[in-house]
Amino acid sequence: MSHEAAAEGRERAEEDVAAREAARPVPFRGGGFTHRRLGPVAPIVFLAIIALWEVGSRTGAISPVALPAPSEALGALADLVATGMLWKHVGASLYRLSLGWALGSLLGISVGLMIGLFSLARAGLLPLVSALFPIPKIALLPLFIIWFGIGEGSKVATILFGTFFPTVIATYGGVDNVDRNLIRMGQSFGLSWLSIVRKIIIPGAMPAILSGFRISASIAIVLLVAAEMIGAETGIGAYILMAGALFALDQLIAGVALLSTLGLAIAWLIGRTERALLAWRA
Amino acid sequence: MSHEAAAEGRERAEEDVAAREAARPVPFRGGGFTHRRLGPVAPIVFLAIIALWEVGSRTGAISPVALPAPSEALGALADLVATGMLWKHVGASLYRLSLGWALGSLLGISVGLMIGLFSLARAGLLPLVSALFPIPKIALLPLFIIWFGIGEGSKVATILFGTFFPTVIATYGGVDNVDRNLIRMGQSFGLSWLSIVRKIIIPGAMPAILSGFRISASIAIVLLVAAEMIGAETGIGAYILMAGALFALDQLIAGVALLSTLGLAIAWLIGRTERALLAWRA
Amino acid sequence: MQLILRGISHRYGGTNVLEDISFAVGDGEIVCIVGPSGCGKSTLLRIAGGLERPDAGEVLVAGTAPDGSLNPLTYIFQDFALLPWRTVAGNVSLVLEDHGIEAKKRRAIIDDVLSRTNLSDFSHALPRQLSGGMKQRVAIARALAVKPAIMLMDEPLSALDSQTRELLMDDLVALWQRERFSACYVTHNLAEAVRLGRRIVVLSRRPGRIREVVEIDMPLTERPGRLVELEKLQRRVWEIMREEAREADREISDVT
Amino acid sequence: MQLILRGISHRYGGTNVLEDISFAVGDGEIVCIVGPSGCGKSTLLRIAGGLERPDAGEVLVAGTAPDGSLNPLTYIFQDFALLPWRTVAGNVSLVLEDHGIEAKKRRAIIDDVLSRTNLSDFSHALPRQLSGGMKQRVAIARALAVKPAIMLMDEPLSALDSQTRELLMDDLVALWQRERFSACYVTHNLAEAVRLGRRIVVLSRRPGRIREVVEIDMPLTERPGRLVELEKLQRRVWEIMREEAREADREISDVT
Amino acid sequence: ADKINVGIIPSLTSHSPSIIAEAKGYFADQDLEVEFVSFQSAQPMAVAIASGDVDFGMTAISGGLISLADKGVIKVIGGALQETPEIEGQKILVSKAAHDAGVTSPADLKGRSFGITTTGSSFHYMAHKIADGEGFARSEIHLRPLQKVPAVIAALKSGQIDAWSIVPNIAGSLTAGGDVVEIGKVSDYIDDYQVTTIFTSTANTQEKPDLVKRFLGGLSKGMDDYNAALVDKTMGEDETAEIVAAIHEYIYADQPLDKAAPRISTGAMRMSPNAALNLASVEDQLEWFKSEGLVPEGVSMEKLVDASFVETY
Ligand SMILES: Nc1ncnc2c1ncn2[C@@H]1O[C@H](COP(=O)(O)OP(=O)(O)OP(=O)(O)O)[C@@H](O)[C@H]1O
Ligand SMILES: Nc1ncnc2c1ncn2[C@@H]1O[C@H](COP(=O)(O)OP(=O)(O)OP(=O)(O)O)[C@@H](O)[C@H]1O
Ligand SMILES: [Mg+2]
Ligand SMILES: [Mg+2]
Repeated sequence: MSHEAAAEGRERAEEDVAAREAARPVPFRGGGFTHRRLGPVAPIVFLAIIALWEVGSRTGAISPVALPAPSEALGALADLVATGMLWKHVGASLYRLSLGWALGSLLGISVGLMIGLFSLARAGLLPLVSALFPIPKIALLPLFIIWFGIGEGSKVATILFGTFFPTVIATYGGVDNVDRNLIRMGQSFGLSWLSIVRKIIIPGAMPAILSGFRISASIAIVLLVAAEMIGAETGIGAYILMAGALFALDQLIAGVALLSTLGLAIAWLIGRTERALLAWRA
Repeated sequence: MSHEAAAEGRERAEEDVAAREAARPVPFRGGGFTHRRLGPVAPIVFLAIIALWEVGSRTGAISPVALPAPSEALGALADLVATGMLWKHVGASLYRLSLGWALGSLLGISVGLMIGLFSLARAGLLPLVSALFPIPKIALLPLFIIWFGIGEGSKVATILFGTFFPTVIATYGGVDNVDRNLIRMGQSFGLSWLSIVRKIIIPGAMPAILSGFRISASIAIVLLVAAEMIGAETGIGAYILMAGALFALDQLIAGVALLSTLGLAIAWLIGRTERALLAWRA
Repeated sequence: MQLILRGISHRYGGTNVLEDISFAVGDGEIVCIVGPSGCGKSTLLRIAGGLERPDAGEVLVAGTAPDGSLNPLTYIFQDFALLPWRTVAGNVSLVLEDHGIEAKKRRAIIDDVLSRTNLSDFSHALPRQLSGGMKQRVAIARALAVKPAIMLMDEPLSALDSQTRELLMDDLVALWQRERFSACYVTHNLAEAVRLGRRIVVLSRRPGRIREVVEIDMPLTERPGRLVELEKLQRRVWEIMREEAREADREISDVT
Repeated sequence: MQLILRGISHRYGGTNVLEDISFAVGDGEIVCIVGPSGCGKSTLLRIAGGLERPDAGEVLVAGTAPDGSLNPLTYIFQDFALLPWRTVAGNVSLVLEDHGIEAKKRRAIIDDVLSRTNLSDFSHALPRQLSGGMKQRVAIARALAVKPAIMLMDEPLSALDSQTRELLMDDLVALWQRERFSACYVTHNLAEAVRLGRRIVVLSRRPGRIREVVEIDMPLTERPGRLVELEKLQRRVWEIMREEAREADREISDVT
Repeated sequence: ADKINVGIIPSLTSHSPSIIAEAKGYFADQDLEVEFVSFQSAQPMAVAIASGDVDFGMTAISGGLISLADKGVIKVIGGALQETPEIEGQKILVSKAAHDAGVTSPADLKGRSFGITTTGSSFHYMAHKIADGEGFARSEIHLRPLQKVPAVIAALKSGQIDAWSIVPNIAGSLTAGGDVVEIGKVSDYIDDYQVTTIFTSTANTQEKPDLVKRFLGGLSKGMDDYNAALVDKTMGEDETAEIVAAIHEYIYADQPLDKAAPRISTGAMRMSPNAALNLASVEDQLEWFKSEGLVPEGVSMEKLVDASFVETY
């Protein structure tokens, strides 16, 4: 039955076409605005940039005073590996980073949620955040020493402060953007306040929070250098500072490359998390 | 007619109540999760903190080596006003700030849109952003001097780089979060690609972009200090650096207070913009 | 349980939306609300459900909810209000999780309401993968899951084909037969209204006032067999609304 | 203009949604599509509008759009798809802005379509301030504004009360009389289908196949006067869908 | 043994003596257990000493140091780097571009830009001393604060500042590159310049004078070794290499020894024997700070220096 109908339909369609002027396909308008995963574009881009740079350095187009060749930086990196210092530096930095970032994010999300949820917190805390965020941590280094000492405390605190504020802002921005209809729905079903926050507001703010994580993680890495200005013997930041102090550009670039790699690794992790947690988006 | 009906309805309602057990009001469940504008909470909070701090300093609970009393900082500020240096410092910093931030934001939004819109840009540029964002600007100061000189160039460039990356991330995060249905609608009406971007994607990403502005503006202020490390004689950052070098804590705190005020002013401006541009949200 | 509305008035900014609405939904009664688009039906229902505070008047409930009712006053939203990040089963589960039901029992409830709404195959689908009608069915399944004592339904069947609508309406009637919940049913389908309503409250154009209340004293079970009588009632409601529209038109032409 | 669908098949992930659908919408013809919830009607319409690429088959248009048609193939979305940051007037304006119409003329068009959909009072309201039915009317107004040659309507009247629906349907018929656009009209209201359709395509349950095509050779203008005949047709369509449901039920009980 | 923390800056060879003293067991002889703490610059080191996190440090006399002394939390207790006529001292350098433009002697620095790290740093002091010596107004030498030594180097090499003054080992590697030219010596403008000093917290000087004495005792031996090995070069080759290797544990540690060794050993400046302190030079510096308004008027030598531990002159 349904087959007959289909056949009938098709016949009519053919007729129509034959009878009148030539038919043309409906143009496809729905494309774009989605993301295909392309092949290894990123590695190609990186390799191309590095190759260009190397060529520039070799031919003298890039002065060695302005920028050492990547191969030299690679040499410095090789030295690091050979002396076994790489793991010491990376290990020390990772420890400070993960501790500072985790604490800063945790506190930041909490305060951000409070600002997003309570009018009083918003009125009282938001201006405080706006006033404290722009305070440069480097300028306060002397005070940090007095407040937190010269041990791991001041290093973790530097990173903590650096990640705390952007996380607060990203989180409350995300909370503000949660669909109010969904919250009303939760209330109508008598969900507890905590359930609404946990099951509706936090997932709804998650895209913004994760986007904030990308920013705060990068800031945390940037602040490694500031953090390791004080009494650090190991750590990528200390290594970079040392290299800078000696104007050893190859080491400087090697250290910066380490930070970049760290940044890439964290971005990749956040990307994975996004794909896992935000799979519900188109 | 309708009045009669209403009266009838009311009678029935009364009857019902009288006949059966006592009625109780339906509990209101729709409250919360919106923002009332409270009175002057923020000024009170600020004044309370400053008062506490002053008392702490006076009584010696806070050592003058750890933190000078706010009144001392106020004295330093008064000195600045009296010598007329305040406007020189603020003016120089504001110029660098506005130029660097405006350029960084503009570039950041453009690149963020590209990453949000084109798969190729996402594959090629996003890893680059993730790799370059965590590079600490302070570590590269010597190179910045060689690349951009010690004039205004390197200062503006420092702020530009600092604001560029967070803006990119906030923007593309916002683009990713735009409702795909709305885009399909635009396409179905044959809107040009540019119209869809301008009228659907950018307004849809606006909450995220503005939230990103809050972050990038604060970062720009933080970077003032880094920017003015290089050969600056005026500017709030230079003033703070000088105070730090001389361990003149009153001046240091006065300078930091100036940055905070700047941060508050910018946050207030962004808040106004948000209220104007995002009035469509509940 | 009974729901009593007394002298409800409400305004949004400058526009008067509801004016002095009073009626009661008796124990186990279904009251249908009909009225032109934008007259304030959804607003009235939100007020009745305690989701919005009326400018004047009060909403009361009387009686006790039957055993096992997790959320006595339950809402079915016109725009579905599904969490886009939860699957169909997860969206139903959401409203059960706060009640300390053990996981196995919860799963059983979910399976039951999903099969009743013909969604069993889609329990793991996300809202964006559903058709409009399927979303509406999820919203209904979610409401059924909490065994409400009073249901507030805002056009719960509007996105469904007649076939599915018929099925779900039968399901609703059967459920009502068993559980005798009370309901406030907003609809723009007069056939539905006369099929389900013990009373039909006809609202006027904005500002919504009660234009008339039509009583239908016929047991629900008998209604499928007495279609002719219902048809007459339906036509009567239709006439009232038509008259209202004519009056309104007159008003408009008076003004312009 | 004519719209021709040839052998359309489509699947989402593992589920077959559409299978070998072919039919044509002639010049100035209204073809209604009915079928159970989730059978693929919206998907089919999206494919017809070029918003989604079918896995197999092709969609063609023939003929030329009449003068002044800004967007020959125009869509009315089931979920309205209004921009929340634009007012009602702004949402309509959106689809006109790309066509270089001078501001005064644009305003005139907007005023016209808003008054036709009874929204003039709300031209400055934001979507969140509108009732469900009003949102749907904005979506209709927006579609009317571009003077489409072929309309693809996905349950355009589902959220409206019968009163308003009647009005807008009359408006649609009048418009059709004047402009003779072609239309593909998805609905779950069989009365609407027999009232508007030159042909009614009945789809089967998922995977959607054409179950039957019912032809109605009666001019639209005559239909309000020949309700009894229409009623018979409506019952016939209803029977087809019922049969389909019964078959499906049999299948299910075979499996379980 | 008493545990003490000693601050060092791992990019400055002038911190070598304490490292030598530790490596050779001179501190152990004094019953001290030393822990080194790295800093990137002198300022945070001074703060850490004020806060009690670190016990001893070495640095040039800077505005920050005086300011902390004024608050009564730290004291200068001895001298370290000392300019002496027979040993190469700090050099005045100009960029190639400036040299080509005619800046060939310090007298030509009038109207030129001069790199300094921060306001109130030793570079600032030297620049003004040159101006004073050449008889032009201090304001006619344009100071460019660049925060860090490498930043100044970068600016000088790329010709963005005209002049700078720096210790001989850095000056040597700069002039070797050809981008920078030496035009004079700082010692021509400052007599017996006490370049760096040893300092500790006031609490230590008052509560543990014995500890301070023992530290200075150990350190003096390290300084003697440093002078013998690297300044006077009177020590045997093997022993010198041993000392260089010990220094390399902390200084230039991130470079291989063969690269670091020449940088450690060339251009070393004399350590003041027995950590003797040149009070005259210190006073001159303090007066200069006051005259520039960089430190409060009320700071006195008594507040800055505790002269009870070492010889002074
Ligand atoms: N993006 C998607 N991903 C996966 N499955 C989808 C997607 N969109 C639709 N579907 C599935 O395709 C089928 C048909 O959906 P469609 O929206 O076309 O149905 P419909 O006939 O319009 O139903 P209704 O009358 O309820 O609106 C449904 O089973 C749905 O689950
Ligand atoms: N948040 C709001 N702010 C301002 N006006 C609102 C708001 N919500 C609703 N309104 C207005 O209140 C009136 C009634 O809206 P409501 O949604 O109750 O209508 P309704 O009877 O449910 O209509 P429909 O049948 O179309 O769903 C409308 O005119 C609408 O514009
Ligand atoms: Mg409504
Ligand atoms: Mg559909």
